[in-house]
Amino acid sequence: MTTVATPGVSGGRNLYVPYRMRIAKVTDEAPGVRTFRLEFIDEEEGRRFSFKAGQFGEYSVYGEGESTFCIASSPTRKGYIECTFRQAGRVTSALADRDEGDIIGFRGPYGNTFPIEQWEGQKLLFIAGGIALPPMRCVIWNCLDLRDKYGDVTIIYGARTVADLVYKHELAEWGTRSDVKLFTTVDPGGQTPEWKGRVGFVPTILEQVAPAAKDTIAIVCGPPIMIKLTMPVLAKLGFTPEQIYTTLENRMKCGVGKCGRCNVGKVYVCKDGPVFTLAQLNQLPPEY
Amino acid sequence: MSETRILQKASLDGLFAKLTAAGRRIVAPVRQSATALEQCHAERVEFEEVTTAQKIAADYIQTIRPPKGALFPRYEQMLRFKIGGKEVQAEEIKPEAKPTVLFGLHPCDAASFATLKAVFTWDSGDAYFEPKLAHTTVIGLSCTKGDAYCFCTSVGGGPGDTRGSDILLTPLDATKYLAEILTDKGKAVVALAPELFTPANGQAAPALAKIAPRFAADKLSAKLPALFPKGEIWLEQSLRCIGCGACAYVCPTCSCFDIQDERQRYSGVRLRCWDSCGFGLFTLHASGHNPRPKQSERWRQRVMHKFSYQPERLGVLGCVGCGRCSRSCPTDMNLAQHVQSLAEMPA
Amino acid sequence: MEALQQKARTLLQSGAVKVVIGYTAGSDAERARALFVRNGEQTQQLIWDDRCRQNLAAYLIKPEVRALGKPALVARTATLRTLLQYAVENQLADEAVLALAVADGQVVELPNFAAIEEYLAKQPRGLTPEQQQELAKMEALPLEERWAFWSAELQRCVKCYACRAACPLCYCDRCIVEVNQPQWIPVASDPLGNLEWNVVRAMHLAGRCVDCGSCADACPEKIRLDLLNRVAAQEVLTHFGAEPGYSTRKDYALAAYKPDDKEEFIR
Amino acid sequence: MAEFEPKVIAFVCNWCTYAGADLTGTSRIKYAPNVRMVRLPCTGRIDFMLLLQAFGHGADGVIVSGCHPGDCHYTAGNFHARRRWMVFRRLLDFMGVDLRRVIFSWVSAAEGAKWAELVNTVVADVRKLGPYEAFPKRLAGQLKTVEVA
Repeated sequence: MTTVATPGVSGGRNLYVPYRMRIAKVTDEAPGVRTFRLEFIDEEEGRRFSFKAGQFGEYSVYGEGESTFCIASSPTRKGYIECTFRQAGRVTSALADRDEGDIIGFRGPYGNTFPIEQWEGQKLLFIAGGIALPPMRCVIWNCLDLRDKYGDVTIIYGARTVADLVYKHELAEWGTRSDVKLFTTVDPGGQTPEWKGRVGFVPTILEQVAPAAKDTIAIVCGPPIMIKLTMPVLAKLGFTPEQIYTTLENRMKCGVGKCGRCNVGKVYVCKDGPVFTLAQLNQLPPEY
Repeated sequence: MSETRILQKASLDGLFAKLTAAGRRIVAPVRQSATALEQCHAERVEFEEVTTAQKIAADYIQTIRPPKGALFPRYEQMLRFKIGGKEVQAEEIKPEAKPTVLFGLHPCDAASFATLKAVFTWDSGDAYFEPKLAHTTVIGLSCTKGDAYCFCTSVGGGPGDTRGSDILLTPLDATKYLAEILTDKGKAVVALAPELFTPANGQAAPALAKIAPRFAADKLSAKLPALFPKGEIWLEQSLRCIGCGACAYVCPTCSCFDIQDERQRYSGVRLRCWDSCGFGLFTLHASGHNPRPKQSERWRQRVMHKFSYQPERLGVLGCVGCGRCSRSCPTDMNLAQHVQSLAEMPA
Repeated sequence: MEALQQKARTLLQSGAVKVVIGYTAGSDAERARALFVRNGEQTQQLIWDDRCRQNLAAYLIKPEVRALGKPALVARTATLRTLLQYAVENQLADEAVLALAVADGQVVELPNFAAIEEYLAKQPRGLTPEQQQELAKMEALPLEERWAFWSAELQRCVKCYACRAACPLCYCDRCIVEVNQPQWIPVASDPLGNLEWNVVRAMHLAGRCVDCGSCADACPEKIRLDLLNRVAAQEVLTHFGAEPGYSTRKDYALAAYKPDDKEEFIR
Repeated sequence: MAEFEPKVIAFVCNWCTYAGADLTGTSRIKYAPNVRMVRLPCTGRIDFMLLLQAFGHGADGVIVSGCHPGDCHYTAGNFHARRRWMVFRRLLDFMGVDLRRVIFSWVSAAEGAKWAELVNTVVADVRKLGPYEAFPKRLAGQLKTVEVA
């Protein structure tokens, strides 16, 4: 776990002042879940901006507040960033009211990154549940855009119902690619008559797919209960805690290690995370 | 090495006049006058802007609110918005950083600025905190008395501790102070009125307050991680805690904050304001999940943050032993007692 | 004091209760603090004197305290009134708490709401002469001076919500200040936010407040919040004849009305 | 300087006062244009917080009006409201809020003339009182320096 210096504070820039972003595209992903494509209004700011897979930011609706999400697009796709959010509180409800062409704020990128350079030559196993695909989508596309650097890519993604699956077009694309093994699943009872994917909880499907642990990195994102039940399956398949990566999603206000609410023990999720290996998480108190 | 001088108490007005003439405001502890309902106020001393020494509470033990507001106000506007259809403008609000002399801070309060500085500058700067710190000069005042709640000597401080002060005044007798000029900011103050600071020749050591040490903070810091999993200790200590934010709001080093927007139809502001880890909502996720759902976990977070996490991550203790939290706690949660009992527990 | 300690010992030994919530000596000579007695040894720390002001009924809604098992609660008059008000508001089952009232060195066991009602019926009611004078003194001030007084008082409010946490009747899962769609009350402790918070607190307690004074005791800034509650309670008593906490009748004055309620201000 | 024009917010119930104000208009009775009406289902729904919000947003006076006692569309909403107003007024008065700026009334759907007269009187009274500068405003600005420490 390496703490990264916060960019965007040098040169006298007040880090609490967001970049002005224009919503270039709105995609409805699932009930209550939307994706925004955001473009920098100040092109110079956009050119200077860079981030890596796994980082997050503070998105703001002026007058309503800020909310924390990962950057869901890949750093290999230049000129924009994307975020995917579920409408839940005051800020996300206000975000959901915005349309294409509207201006919102963004500050970041904050936090550490998935060490994808270290993973080169390895096989990748992505396991995600529900609304936790967005942080993983960033790293999936990042690795797929550098496809020849990695071995087999396996994606296991589940949601409660067919409607709740996000990024349906991309799932379709991954499903047709010969260099990606995709397994989509929905919880029992969540399937429709047309559903061609699997039915069952993510840990069960993982057990059925049973990917080999050798030379493989597992990246797991999902609700706490899914993570809790997935970890033992991975252990059974032979994955060591060092081979397993996940992200923590604690409540944050500042994003830069000052406001004091995202810490897990002595670790600030905003500075030392959000990306952790299971080995690192095992060292932390269970307060997340 | 610091330089020592003598400053007559009668010279304070002269010093204040020079400071004011140099464009500095002076903030000092002032005993509050009784109001329409006299019995409502026991002795209250608060920091206030003053122009003369007359109103200053000479021998106060502690104010209710800490001086942290001078650097980190209880609310502070950060951005201003103009909202009109698709055209939304955000404009930065520059903090008011008026050259200020904080006069008469006790050594614990002066030391608290080091903790605040560590939090606000440990990794990246803070455009609202740093300008104020740069414009603030601290003239500390050693303590000649303390009370049962004071425990500065357990957390690396003391009634005559110089940390955080630019000048530290120690009462020698009823008429004069020993002035230790500690920093360049202190020297700048002396330079405004050099004639008031006379040479100190072999003055007797002043009598300071006696504050007996109750625990060793460094040993406690080393031990706390091992106590973390023992949930029953934290539960037992926090049974009477009612989860209000009083301790955090009166704490000179508590710096957790919330960022909130306020708006009217076509305008708005973004502000940050004090918050407390004792509140259940502090860490509540949008999903309803809460990493610290119980009050005992929040109490543990408070103690661990001050005595374990901050020393380890920032190199400073999150407590200066001023005792405000314990004086103000509605349920008499006495931090020093609790922490002392943790220190005395077998590891 | 000895009678109380003895009673606590007997209750715990017999298993009639699992915890006795009472008071013990606090950090200094003027303070008492809550004590959760779970064994005979701890009973010696129980005290009963004028320092014992905190309304301990507030702990009955704290999950960690609930988890300890059936409590006996050392209660002063306002605490007993709280228990009856809990009954009115469906927050407490009958016989879920054994109240212990201390009078003239004797401990009176009040095992149910009926016993509390009966006990309270014999206690003096209403404001003390000092409390009446306080209100009268404030109301005699000119409007501008009242405004100046309260503006200065509320200016000091830091919104730590100690008043809310200390109040046994502020038990909402989600308080109005935490409702943010829309944000009714500014989160920051600015002048408007402070005014709105303190008015809303007093209004939401009007007709329910049992005048325990815990809000004002809890306030780190020593703002006289109890006066706001008291003046609202006076209005409720004078015009609606209601005094909360003396019976289990569900008669919350602000959820009731009489067609002939008297007022002189509606045009 | 232009003469002070009071801003008065009127919270009215849908069934009586709003209809009454409608009648004022259809009867072509002229009244002060300083009033902004907010229509709610019933006076029983008019939370006291709305009144504070109005002042916080810059109102100089507030009118709350609904059906006469006994005429409530929902049977008893106005009776409940009346009790709350009584307590609320006492509390505000105790705190020094100027009650001459908070006016309660019953105006039925037939009382178009009464509505006009009420508004005219209130606007004239508030005009005499001047702007309500003492009441704290939303987004009012930073802490003053003396409050900082």
